[in-house]
Amino acid sequence: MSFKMDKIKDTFAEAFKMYGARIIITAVSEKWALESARSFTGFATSVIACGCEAGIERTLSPEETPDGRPGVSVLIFAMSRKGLEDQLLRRIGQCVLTCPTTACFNGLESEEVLSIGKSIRFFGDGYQMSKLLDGKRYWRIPVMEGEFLMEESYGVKKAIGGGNILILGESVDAVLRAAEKAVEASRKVKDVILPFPGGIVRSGSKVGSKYKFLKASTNTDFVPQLRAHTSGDLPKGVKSVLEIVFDGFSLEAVKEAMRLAIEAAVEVEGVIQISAGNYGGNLGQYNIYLRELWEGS
Amino acid sequence: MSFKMDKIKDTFAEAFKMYGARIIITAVSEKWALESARSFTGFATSVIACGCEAGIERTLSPEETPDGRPGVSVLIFAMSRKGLEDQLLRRIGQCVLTCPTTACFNGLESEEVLSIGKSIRFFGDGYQMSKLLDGKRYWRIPVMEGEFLMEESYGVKKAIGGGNILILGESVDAVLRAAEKAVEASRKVKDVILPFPGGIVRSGSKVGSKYKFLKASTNTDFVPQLRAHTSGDLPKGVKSVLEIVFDGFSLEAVKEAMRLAIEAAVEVEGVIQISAGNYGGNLGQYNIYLRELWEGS
Amino acid sequence: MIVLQLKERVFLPLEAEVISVDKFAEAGSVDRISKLSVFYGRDKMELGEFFKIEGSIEDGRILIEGDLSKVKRIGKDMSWGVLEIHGDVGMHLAEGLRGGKVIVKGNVSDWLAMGMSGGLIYVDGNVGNLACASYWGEKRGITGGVVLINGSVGDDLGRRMRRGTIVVMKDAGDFAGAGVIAGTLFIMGKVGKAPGAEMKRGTIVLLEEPSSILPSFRYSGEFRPYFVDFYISYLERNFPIKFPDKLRGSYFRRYMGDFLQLGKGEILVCLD
Amino acid sequence: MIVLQLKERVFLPLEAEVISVDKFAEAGSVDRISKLSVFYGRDKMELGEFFKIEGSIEDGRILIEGDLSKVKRIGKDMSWGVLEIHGDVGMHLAEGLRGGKVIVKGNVSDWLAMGMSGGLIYVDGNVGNLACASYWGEKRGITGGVVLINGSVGDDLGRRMRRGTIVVMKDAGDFAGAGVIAGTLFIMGKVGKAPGAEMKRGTIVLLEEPSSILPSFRYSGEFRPYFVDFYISYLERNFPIKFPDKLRGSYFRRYMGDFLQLGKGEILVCLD
Repeated sequence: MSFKMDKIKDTFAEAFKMYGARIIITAVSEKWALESARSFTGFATSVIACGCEAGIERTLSPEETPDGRPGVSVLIFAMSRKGLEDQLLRRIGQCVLTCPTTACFNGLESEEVLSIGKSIRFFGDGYQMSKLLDGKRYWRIPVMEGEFLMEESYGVKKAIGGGNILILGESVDAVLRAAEKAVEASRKVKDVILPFPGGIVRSGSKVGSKYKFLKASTNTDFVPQLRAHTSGDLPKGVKSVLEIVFDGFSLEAVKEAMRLAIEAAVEVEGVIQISAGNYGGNLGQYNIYLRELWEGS
Repeated sequence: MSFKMDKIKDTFAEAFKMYGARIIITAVSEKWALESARSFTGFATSVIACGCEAGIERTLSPEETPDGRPGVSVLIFAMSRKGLEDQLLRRIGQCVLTCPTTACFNGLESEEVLSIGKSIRFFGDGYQMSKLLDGKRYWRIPVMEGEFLMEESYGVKKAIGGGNILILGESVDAVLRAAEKAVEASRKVKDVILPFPGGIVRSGSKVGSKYKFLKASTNTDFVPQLRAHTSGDLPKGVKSVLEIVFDGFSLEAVKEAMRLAIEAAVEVEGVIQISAGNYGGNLGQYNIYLRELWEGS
Repeated sequence: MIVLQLKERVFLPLEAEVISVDKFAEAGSVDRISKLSVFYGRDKMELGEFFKIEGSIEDGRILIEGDLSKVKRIGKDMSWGVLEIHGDVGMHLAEGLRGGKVIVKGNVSDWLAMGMSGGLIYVDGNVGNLACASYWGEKRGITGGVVLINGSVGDDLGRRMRRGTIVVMKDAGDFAGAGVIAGTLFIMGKVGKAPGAEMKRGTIVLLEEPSSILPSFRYSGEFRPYFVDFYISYLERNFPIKFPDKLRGSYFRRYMGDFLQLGKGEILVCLD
Repeated sequence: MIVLQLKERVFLPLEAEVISVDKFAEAGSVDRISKLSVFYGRDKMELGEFFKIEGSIEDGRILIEGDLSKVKRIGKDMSWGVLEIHGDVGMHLAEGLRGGKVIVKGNVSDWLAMGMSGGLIYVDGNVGNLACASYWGEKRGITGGVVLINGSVGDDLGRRMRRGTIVVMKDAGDFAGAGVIAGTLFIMGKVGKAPGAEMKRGTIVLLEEPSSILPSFRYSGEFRPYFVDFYISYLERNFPIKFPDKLRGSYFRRYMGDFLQLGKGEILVCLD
C-alpha cells in the first residue's frame, strides 16, 4: 500500500453471525426497481429496532436479471432464520408486491431456503397460480395492475454482520468526505451492504449504559467532547468520528469491503486515524484485525 | 374543468381516522437530509405490517428550516398516539440520530405533543444536555460525530388516512403514466403524503379473504383478469388498474390532493375511468365522493 | 463425445433404449457400448451392428447421425448429459427423460417425451401426435422439464400433463392441452379443435385466435400476464429459441376453464 | 403606540415600575396613565409630572425618550407588548419580565432583568454589573427568556441563572456565569476572571480564549457543538442581532465543570 500503516490502529472489528438473503427486484425501469428497493431497505439500519439490516447491493443491467429487465439486488440480514423470514414476508409484501411493474426473484443459491412465496401467494385470494420453470417455482399473484410474479423460495445462509471501521479526523467535513469515499469504494464489493443511511453511522454505540433499561448507548470512548469522562485514548486533534458498518455473506467479502474503505478513507486530508469498534472480542464470533487486511496482498 | 365528468365514476373513497406528525430533518446538504428521510420513510406503506405510513412531504430550502440548513419534511401516520410514539422513537433513533450531520425538529404545531426527545436523550448515557430556547426544549445528544440536536416534543394531531383514487386504463403503460402525473400533481399539496413506493400502489386490497387467517386480499373487483369471478363492473377495455393512496392532516388537504391527482390523470391517453376504493362506507370515518371534489371550484 | 453413425437404412423398428448417456457411461468403452443389446423386429442384436461407434462417453455427450425414423425409445430414462441427433427420429424419443438434454436436428415421430419428468428436449423440426401426452389409460402426461419444438406438432399435445413447459413455434393439432393438470403450453402458430378441453389448472398461451373456445370456458378479461414476458426472456436466454416479437409485452384475452373440471386453468390469447 | 418624553433631567432616582405595557393597558387612557404614581426620591408624584405622554396603548407599544439613567424598575413584571427606550436607562430595568419585548437604544445600568422568567430584552449599548443575576441571598438568577446585549457587560453576568439565553456581543467582566444552574451564555468579546465559577450545568460559549480557566474545570476535547450553529441561526433570524462570522460552523475546545459542583456545565472556547 502507498499509505502509512501507522495511521491504522492495531485493533479489530468485532462482527457477528447473522443470516442473510439476496432479493432481486426487477421492474419496467431502473427508477421503479429502485423505488421498490428503497422502500424495502428503509428503516433497516439495525436488527434490534428495525428487525433486520438491509441495503441495496447494486443496480443490475437487464442482462444480469432473471427476466431481462433493469433490476436492483438487495441484501437483508437478521439474527435468525425466523427473523429473516418474518422480515422478508413483510418487506416483499409491503414494498415489492405493492410497487408498480416489479417482479421479485431469489438472488442467492443456497441449500437452505425460505418459502416466502408460499405465504405471500394467499394475497391472491385463491386466484394465484403457480408456475414451475426449469426446477424453480414461481407465483403469479393477481393484482389490479395485472399480476405480480415472484419466485417462491429464497436462499438463506449464514452471514456476517457488524464488520466496521471508524474514521477519526480533525473535522466533521474531513471524516464525512473520507467516509463518503470509503462508501463509494466498498460498494464495489459483491455480497456486502452498508445498512445505515448513505452507508455511514455517526452515532456508534457501546453495549450497556448508565441507565439499566438501555441496552446500548453512545460510544463514549469515541465521542470527542467526552474526554473528561474517558481514558483519553482518542488521538490528539480528533474532533469527529464516523463509522461504516458492513454486513455480508462471507468474511472474505466483508474484509475486502473494509480494506477498500480504509484505503479510500485513510489518505483523505484531515483523517487522523482509522480504528474499529469491538466489545473486547468476546461477544462477536469474528474478530477482524485491521492491519491483517493487507496480509498476502 | 376541461375534462368530462363522465370519466369519473360516481363513487367515493373511504378514509380513516389516523394520528399524524411532521418531522423536519435538516443536514449539511440536501443529500444527507434525504438519505435520512428516505431511511425514515422506508418500509412504511401500510400501518398493519409496517406500524406506520410515512412519506416525504417535500424538501425545504434553508430559509424554511429551523436551523437554516437544507431539510426535508416527513409526515408519519399511525392508528393511535401510542403507535405513532413507538414509530417515532424507532425511526428517529434508527434513521436520523444515526445519519451524518442531521438535526431533527418538530414540524407540526399542536396542543398535543409526544415527548420523543425525552426517551432518545438516554442514548447520550448521561452526557446529554438539554437546551431551552424561546420556549422550546432541545436535546444535545453526544455522538461520535459531535452532537445530535433534536427537539424534545413533536406535535401530533388527528389525521386522515386511506384517501385514494383508482386509475383504470387500457394498458399498464397508460395507467402508470397517468399515475406518475397524478403523483407529481398531488405532491404540490401541503399536509399530504403518498405512502407507497413512488406514490403508487398496484395491489389494492379488499377486506377479508377466502382464507380465514388473512385480513386482506387482492381487490378482486378491480383485477382485470378476474372478470370470470366478479360482478363484471369493470368498464370494457380496462386492462390495468393502479391506485394512489393519500394520507394527510386534514380532509381538505386530502381532497385537494385527490382533485389534482384526478385532473392530472384523467386526461392521459388510455385512461378509461377514475374510480375509488371503499368498503361500502361503513368502515371508515370519511367518505370522499369523487364528483364532489369540484364543488364550489 | 461419442459419435454413432447409422451404417445403413433400417426398415423394421429398432428398439434402441440403450442409446442414452446413462447406459453408455455405465458400459464405458466403445467396445462394450457396441455390444449393448437392441431388438430389431424380434431379433436381439448388438448396437454395433447398426452403428459405427467412435469416440468417448467421458464428457457425457452423444451424437447420432442418420435416418433414425425407425429407431425407437432413444434416450429412455436418461438423467444427464447431452444426446444430439442429426436426422429424423422414431417413436417414444426421450421416454421418461429425467435430466440432461436431447437435441434433434430433424423431425420426431409420435409419443415424444412420454412420462418425462425433467431435462430439456429441443426439436428443430416437426413432431408427431401425442407429444408429452399421457399413455392410454394413464392419469398423467409429463411431470416436468422443458420441451421446445421449432416446428409443428400433431394432435393431443401435452395431454394430461402434470407439470412442465412446452413451446411449439408453429401449429398444434386438435386437443392441444386436453386434460392438463398443470403446466404451461405455448403455441405460436394455429391451434386445432378444443384446446384445453377438460383442463384443470395450467396455462395455454396462444399467439393466434383459435377457431373456437369451448363453451365450458369463461371469458375473464384482458390483461398483461407478466409471467409470459418472463418465460420468453428466460427461455430465449437459456435455450436456442426465439419467440415471435408480437408476444413480447403483449396483452392477452383470458378464458378460464375448463368449468367441466376445476375451472382453474386458463387459455391466453394474444391481442393484436 | 404611546410615547413618553422626559420633560427635564432627573437627578434623584425615579422609581418608575408603573412604566410597563401591562400597567398602561390597565390604566387605559393617557390621562389615567399620566396620573400613575412614581416615587421621586421619597416623594410620591405622578408620571405625567416627569413625562410628556401622548398616543394610545391599544397596540401594546410604549416608546420612551430621554436620559433615563436615574429612572429605575422600568418594565417591572411586564408580560406582553413592546417597551422601547431611546436613551440610557437606570437600574433594575425589566425586573421580573415575563413576556413581551424590552428594547433599549442606549446603555443600561446594573441589575438588568433580575428575576426575569420570559420575554426578550435587547440592549444596543452597554450594561452594568449583575445583569440577569440572582439578587444577594437569592438562589436563582433569571429563569427564562432571551437577553441580547450588543455592547459589553460588567461583572457577575447571569449569576446563578436557572434557564434562559444571554448573548453579549462585546466583553463581560469577572465571574460571568458564576453559579449557573442551567442556560446558555454567549460572550463574543473578552471575558474576565473565573468564568463559570461553581456552575452546575449550562453552557458558556466564548469567542476568545479566556485569561484562565479555573482548575476545577477539566479539558474534555474539541468538537463541533452543533447547537451553537442552531442558536446563531435561530437568534439571527428572530432577533436584531448578528454574530461574528468566526463562530459559524466552528469547532470549540470544551471544558467541563465546575467539579466543585456537579461538573455538568461546560465552557466552550472557539478554536481559530
